[in-house]
Amino acid sequence: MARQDLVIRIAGEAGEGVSITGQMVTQATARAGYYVLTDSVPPAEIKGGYSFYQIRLSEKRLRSRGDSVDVLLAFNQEAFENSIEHLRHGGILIYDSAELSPPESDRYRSYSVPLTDIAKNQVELALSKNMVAVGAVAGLFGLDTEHIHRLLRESKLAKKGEDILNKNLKAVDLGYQYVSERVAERASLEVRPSKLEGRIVISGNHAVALGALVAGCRRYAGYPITPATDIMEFLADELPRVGGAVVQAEDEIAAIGMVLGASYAGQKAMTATSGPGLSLMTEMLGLASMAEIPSVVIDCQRAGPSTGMPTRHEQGDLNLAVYGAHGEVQRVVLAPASLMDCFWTTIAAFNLAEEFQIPAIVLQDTVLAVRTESIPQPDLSTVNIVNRQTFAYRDAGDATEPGYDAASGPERYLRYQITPDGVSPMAIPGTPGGAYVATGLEHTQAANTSSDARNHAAMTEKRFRKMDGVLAKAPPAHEYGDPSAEIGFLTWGSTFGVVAEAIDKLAAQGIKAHALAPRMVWPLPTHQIDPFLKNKRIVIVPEVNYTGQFANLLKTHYQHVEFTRLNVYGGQPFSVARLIEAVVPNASTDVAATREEAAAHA
Amino acid sequence: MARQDLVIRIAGEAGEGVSITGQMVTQATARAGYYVLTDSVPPAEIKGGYSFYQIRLSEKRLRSRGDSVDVLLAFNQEAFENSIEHLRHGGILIYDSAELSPPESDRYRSYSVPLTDIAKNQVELALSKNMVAVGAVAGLFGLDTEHIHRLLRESKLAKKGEDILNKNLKAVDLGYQYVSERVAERASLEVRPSKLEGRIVISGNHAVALGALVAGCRRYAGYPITPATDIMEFLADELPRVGGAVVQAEDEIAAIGMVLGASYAGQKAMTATSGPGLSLMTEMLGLASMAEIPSVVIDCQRAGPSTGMPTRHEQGDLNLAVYGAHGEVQRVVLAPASLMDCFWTTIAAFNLAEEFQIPAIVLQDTVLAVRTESIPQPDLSTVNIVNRQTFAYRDAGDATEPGYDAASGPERYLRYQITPDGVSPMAIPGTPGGAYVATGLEHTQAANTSSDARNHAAMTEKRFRKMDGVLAKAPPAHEYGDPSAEIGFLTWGSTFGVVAEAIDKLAAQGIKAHALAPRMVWPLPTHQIDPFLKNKRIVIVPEVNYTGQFANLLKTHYQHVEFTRLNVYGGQPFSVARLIEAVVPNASTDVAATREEAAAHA
Amino acid sequence: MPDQVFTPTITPDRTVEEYKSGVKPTWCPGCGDFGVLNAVYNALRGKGYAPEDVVLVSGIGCSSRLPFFSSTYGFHTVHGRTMPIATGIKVGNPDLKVLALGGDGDAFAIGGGHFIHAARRNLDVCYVIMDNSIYGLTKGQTSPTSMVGFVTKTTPKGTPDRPVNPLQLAMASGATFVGRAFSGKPKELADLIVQGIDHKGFAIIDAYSPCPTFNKVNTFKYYRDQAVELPREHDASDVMQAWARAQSTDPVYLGVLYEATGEASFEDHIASAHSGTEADVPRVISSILERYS
Amino acid sequence: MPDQVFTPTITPDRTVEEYKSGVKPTWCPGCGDFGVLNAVYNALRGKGYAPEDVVLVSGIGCSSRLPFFSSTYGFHTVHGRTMPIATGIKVGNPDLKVLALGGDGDAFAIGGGHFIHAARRNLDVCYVIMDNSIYGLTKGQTSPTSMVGFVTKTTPKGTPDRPVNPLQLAMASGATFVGRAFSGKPKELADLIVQGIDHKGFAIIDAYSPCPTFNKVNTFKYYRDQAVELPREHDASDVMQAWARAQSTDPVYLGVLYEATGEASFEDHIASAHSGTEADVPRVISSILERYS
Ligand SMILES: Cc1ncc(C[n+]2csc(CCOP(=O)(O)OP(=O)(O)O)c2C)c(N)n1
Ligand SMILES: Cc1ncc(C[n+]2csc(CCOP(=O)(O)OP(=O)(O)O)c2C)c(N)n1
Ligand code: SF4
Ligand code: SF4
Ligand SMILES: [Mg+2]
Ligand SMILES: [Mg+2]
Repeated sequence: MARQDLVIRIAGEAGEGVSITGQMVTQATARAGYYVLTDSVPPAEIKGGYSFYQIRLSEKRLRSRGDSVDVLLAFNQEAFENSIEHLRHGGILIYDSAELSPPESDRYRSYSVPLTDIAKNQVELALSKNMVAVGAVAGLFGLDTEHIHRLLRESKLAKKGEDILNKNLKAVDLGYQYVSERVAERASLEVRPSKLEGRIVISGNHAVALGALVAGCRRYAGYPITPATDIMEFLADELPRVGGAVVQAEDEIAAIGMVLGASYAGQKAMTATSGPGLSLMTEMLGLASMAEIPSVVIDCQRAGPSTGMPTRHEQGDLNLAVYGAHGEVQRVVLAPASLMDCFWTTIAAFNLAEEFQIPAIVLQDTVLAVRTESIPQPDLSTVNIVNRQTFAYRDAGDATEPGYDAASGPERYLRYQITPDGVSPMAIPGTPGGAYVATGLEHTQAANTSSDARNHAAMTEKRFRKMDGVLAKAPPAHEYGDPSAEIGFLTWGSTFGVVAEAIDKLAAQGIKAHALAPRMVWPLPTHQIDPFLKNKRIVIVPEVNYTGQFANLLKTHYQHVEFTRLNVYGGQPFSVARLIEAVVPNASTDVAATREEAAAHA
Repeated sequence: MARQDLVIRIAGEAGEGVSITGQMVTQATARAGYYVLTDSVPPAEIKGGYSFYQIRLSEKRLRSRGDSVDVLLAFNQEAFENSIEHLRHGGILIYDSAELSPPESDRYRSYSVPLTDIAKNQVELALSKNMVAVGAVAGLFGLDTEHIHRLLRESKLAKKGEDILNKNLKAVDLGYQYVSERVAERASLEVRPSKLEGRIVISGNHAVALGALVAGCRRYAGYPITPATDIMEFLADELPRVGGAVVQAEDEIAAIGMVLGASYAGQKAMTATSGPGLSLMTEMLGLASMAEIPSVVIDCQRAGPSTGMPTRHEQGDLNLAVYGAHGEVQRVVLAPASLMDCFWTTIAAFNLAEEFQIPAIVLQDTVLAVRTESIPQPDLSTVNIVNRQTFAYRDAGDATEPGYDAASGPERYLRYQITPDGVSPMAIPGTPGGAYVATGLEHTQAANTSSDARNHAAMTEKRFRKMDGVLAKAPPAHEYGDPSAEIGFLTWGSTFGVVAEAIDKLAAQGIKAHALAPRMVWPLPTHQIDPFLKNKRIVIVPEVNYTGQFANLLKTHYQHVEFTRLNVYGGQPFSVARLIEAVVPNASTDVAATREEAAAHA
Repeated sequence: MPDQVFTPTITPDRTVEEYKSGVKPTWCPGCGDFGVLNAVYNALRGKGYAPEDVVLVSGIGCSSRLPFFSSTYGFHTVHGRTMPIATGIKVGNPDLKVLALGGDGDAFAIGGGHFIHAARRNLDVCYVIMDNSIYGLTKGQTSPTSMVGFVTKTTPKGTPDRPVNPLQLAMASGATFVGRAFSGKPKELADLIVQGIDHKGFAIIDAYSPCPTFNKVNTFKYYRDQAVELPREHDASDVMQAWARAQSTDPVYLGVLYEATGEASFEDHIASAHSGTEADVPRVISSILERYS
Repeated sequence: MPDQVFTPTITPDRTVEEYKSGVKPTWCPGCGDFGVLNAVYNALRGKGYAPEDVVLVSGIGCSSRLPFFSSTYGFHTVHGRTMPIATGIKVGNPDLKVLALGGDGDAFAIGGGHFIHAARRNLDVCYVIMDNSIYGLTKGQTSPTSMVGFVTKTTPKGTPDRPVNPLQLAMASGATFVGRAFSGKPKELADLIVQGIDHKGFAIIDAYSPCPTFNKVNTFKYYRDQAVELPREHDASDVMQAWARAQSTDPVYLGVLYEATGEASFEDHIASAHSGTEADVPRVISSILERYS
């Protein structure tokens, strides 16, 4: 009988080796029709040091990286030491015999594979070691090497000449052969591919960037920062192809400033950063709310505070995204809950920013940012694009016509007109009769400065009215599990995926549970949350942070609901086991809590 | 019978005239033994435009500027137009007949006083117009001009020669005489002075600066911004007198950076700013929490968002102060509720920052920043000064001695030692054996970088343990009114003063009410709030903002208390009337809601 | 929206009145900024731009209020961020005529970092700094161009900081047009602004604009005594001459100290990087999806 | 605490080992930063400072990790804020020996504004910029000192921005000591650091420190070919000569390009403003209370 899923971790020194091996296996696996989902340490800070690439494959849709590892491929001693406790009881260890000789253990079966040796002596190309590893991994679960061969032929390697290419193909085959001849448990590792077509294999950050492109983003300004930089890199390649532009700013304040400038000039624009950058954008984001400038910021949350642990995961920037402003501002905060969601939520962010002329912050997280997953190709025919309401010049001279009337002069254009929904048509520079001064000072409808109390009150109300519209346009929340369940998980971001798996596991134990993850975390989409809460006896709020930021946000609205906080804060995502434990304490699950989590439970 | 109190507003063009007149009257009034409390538009942005200086005097302690004006002195037409609706029914208008001729009205009695004319023709010194005004005001309520004369003799004027001084003295007398001969209502305006001694007349911002000096602050770095700049100006004069230093930084990021640097080097240091500056400090404040560096930031809240209304009042920065950080940080947020409190709360901020090695943010507000008040001279003998725990070199070579042992080498010093209370002794550069690297990266106890999950969890807990200590050291909350009352006002900042007056007024109507204003608004001093809430049927949370920031903070902790939000958001403080209305709807009080508030109620 | 393009309208016979917004300037009587405002009006009139094709970008400060007094578009940003927003506007729509304006504090204190980078990008923007060597709006503190020893309430013993040299700073950062002017000579200032606008690339004009209210040292009289036109023989294409004359404090020189012509602007670089237009979006998206499949 | 004062200990016969922390540098093999680290060790040894009297201040970047490898005190701040924190430390305790270190991105991109102001304050700090013309830590993007056309993943068509000239920027901002060095010549670099430390006032040293991993252009070989010592006749006191040689790109000059001696440092100004000490606190407070009564 084939397995449901398989988790393979390739571990070694940070650098190209681990990620090339991992990416190649991932691509080939996806080509072979598997669902595949990966996790890795984001591009390391400085070369060297421990790094891993974890691949989970299945016949069915996957939602998390998997609690424990079935097969560990260790390139060196440090990798072995750091990863071994993640290997499940009875798992398989493959290691490069030239680099390490791990102790025997009855916790796992180990196989030495002479990766270095095969590459050097049989392939006669030392650099092909990674391809021997790719072949070895393929051999373990019976991945047809033809998929790998084809990828190699399409790759940059092919340009390096017939000889190099052939050696690499040979390396794959030798690795495959070595493993298939020796690893006894092969049969137990077999996973059946699914037969789905039309999938793409993409990372969360690239899905964000693609979403931006589809949403109409044509200007990007940014300052490099882990783990956000690849969004900028993607767009630096793509935007010039459609007449757009990417600017590398001198810092994050400049980046968001350029976004506001470009948007003021009529473009859809965005920036991406992580916590330190978002902190620096605090003042400028206030200007965006006050001057009512559509703008999109992607915040790839990493573990904080301060510089923190730049390559680790945390859902720690919610407070800042919602509350990070002096005075009182209007913004929308969205959080994708899955890889596919990175694409759609980015589009939603642009649409909301445009329609309501506010900044939209997307709380990406490290898990999603660095995850690669095979997902169905998004159906672009269903994409809905919203553009801001603009002020248009009407030279009718007809005083009955609402809007601008050329004869009446520019006073007639009210940039910040008080409207029922708070939205005022925006004049784009170059539009005759629309001239106004965008400003962060409190202003009249005509955009002149004012310290008048009545005006300030009325303008504050106008701006806040937009939030009602935002709520009405909230993208649908994610739901999973049994709506009739009395146990509820109310969560956000990538944690939702782990929750969904936990719900499946609980269901297998006969325990019903139900999960909700609003994609709009601010303003609180109570119309989505209310029905969810209705029949719940227990509401667990799992998040990867210490203080329970989402739980606290919920409490400001729900005065009489008991929210049970569930937090891990070790810089690692939740495990499925941890969530199950929260419902069934001391449940003996078949998954071992990882070292990181064991620490983070406290 | 003498009046309880009198409210005088001097209104004119922004610039020296209004404030010199106002300040002179205030000083003289205080010298004469009155309680006096002022309000004014903070130093105007650009010269010109409407400006006022409002003086309230009484025999008893005052807590707010007064809802309506008894006597309005208008220097020009614009001042008249902007202020007249604040004059109470039956009030008195005094105006400079050379500048305006206001319409007659049965709402008030008006008197023309030829200020310009007297100065020019009788004193023969046009510049003495303000002194004529001072005399006129003195004449209204029978202030002994001797107090004014003495102030003039002590002032810079005295250095300008006998002639100039005498002309100014004469101007005062002529103004006094003119009014006393003509204003019929004089008797009704009389207020009895109190007989208290040992008072000082000081502004809220200067009280903050004095508090800092007393607390041991010896380094200040800042960037000018309304309404915080006079804190810097005060310290620029005083710190060099005690071997300290003030640095004008290039921006707010640099200012807080210099504060952290100076504190790292062993000094108590602070900066002051308002909202835009606090926004810019967001990233650096995260560093302060992570690297555990004592630091004090005064945020003189003004009306936002963005540049907003720089000279107007709002309690809008609470969210930012509490939640403004990526990742999760430890800080204390304090808010003075009275002028005297500006002094004591600043000292508390330094003490808490030092003891717990965290940033302390003081949420000053515009009302207090610009208020001048006669307060009892603070009793310095009761001041308690706390200094951080430092690491000291012990060359005993005695291994049983706890702490550093020279023979064991520098590894023995653990800068971020995990302790029961989370506080770890701090080595000051120059201390042998204490060398460590302060860092915003997550670190081990020995201050080396680490991305280990267990370490991050343990360090997060260590840092958060300090918050328990902070709570235990919370400065006492302000309380007012009848503890047995079922109606409670739970508020913060300068709003407390207005609440206290409202409670007195309610008591006079036979309605019992009770108020609490924690001076520590974060972490929430639940041990102070719990007993207050115990017997309350209604808990009103008045604050000068739109979203109810303090109310929301309370809700994250108090799940089962119904908080009734009460918000004004016109850039003006609460009026007493507005608060009474919240308890006794449609109560006909003897005070007229001001125009600003009428608007802001909405 | 991305396809909104237009051709700026040039009408040579405009009047200064067309550039006035009707909002009365709030500056103190005698403020140097009035002269700069008039020069801006005249420069725009001289160029014949339609007001709606022009964007005046400023920061925060007395000087930064200028856009409110003009009938053009404007962006009164936050303190010190004039350059990033001006950059965004130009990158957003390179056809707009963008003039940046603001104070010495805005440009060189809180905005100092952005100034360097706007210069090195060679953005096609003319930036007029209204330099009064003081923070006017906050009522008189030392600014980055204040002289050593300058006394204010925040520097009662005189500032210890050596003044920034705006012109040298611009040159060190790669600016391609560096000029100095004086509000007391508004005609020359207007001419210089026109030259700055005409220059392809980043043009910085440091315009002395006295603050009679708070700066009692750098007054109109001071600059009348101190400032002279560049000598005829000055060769603005010679960076060494430019540096030397920028170094001089007595006299200080007015005019174009430095100009490098023929350099590509930031906008040129962006345009040359384009390999397609909005029309290519469907094709580009398809090719991406293919790449990832 | 304010009265904690000490006299720095100078011991001439120290070894380099005393300045090592025991933490193994995490840099890639062949990184230029190793050479700078060694030069720092040697310079400190040359000065004979007690490690506890020295503070190494850095920002964020590969280079900014340097303090962790030293047995001195250190402050690894946040990205771009090296100068404000170094300023605070020196103002906090002027007796400390403060050496600032960090990357070109840290110093000139996000930190560009602070750099100008540290220079104009003439703070008595020596700032060694480990200049690899790339963002190393974030895996290879264009930096402010990258050459026009430099290709990275964020600038696939080559960067359009003209490089900042660190030396001219420092001079335009009033720095009093401006030098350049190369990690490939660690002995000369160590000497230069000693000179920078000995200089009273702000000393900036732009030290080429190649990043073999991400910058394939500005390699060790590149600088060996391109960089020469200043000619004997170079007069570092002549700002015009300094400017001219700083302008040169082929060759680039190593050594002290500019030094102005005898200028008051920021610390001097602060000390001279003092009219009392901690002992005067009670008196000063009394006099304030009197003034307000
Ligand atoms: C972030 C921030 N910091 C400080 C201020 C306060 N502020 C407003 S204008 C200004 C400086 C004004 O000087 P300058 O730029 O030279 O303009 P001027 O008023 O002299 O024309 C300052 C410090 C602010 N508005 N925002
Ligand atoms: C506020 C902020 N923005 C961005 C980053 C990401 N970041 C870290 S180091 C760095 C630049 C590194 O370049 P450089 O300063 O030249 O140092 P190098 O690594 O080359 O030595 C960047 C952009 C950050 N840590 N903080
Ligand atoms: S304060 Fe100075 S700069 Fe500001 S308006 Fe008045 S004169 Fe002009
Ligand atoms: S990435 Fe470059 S700068 Fe960073 S350690 Fe490696 S070689 Fe050095
Ligand atoms: Mg100025
Ligand atoms: Mg670098």
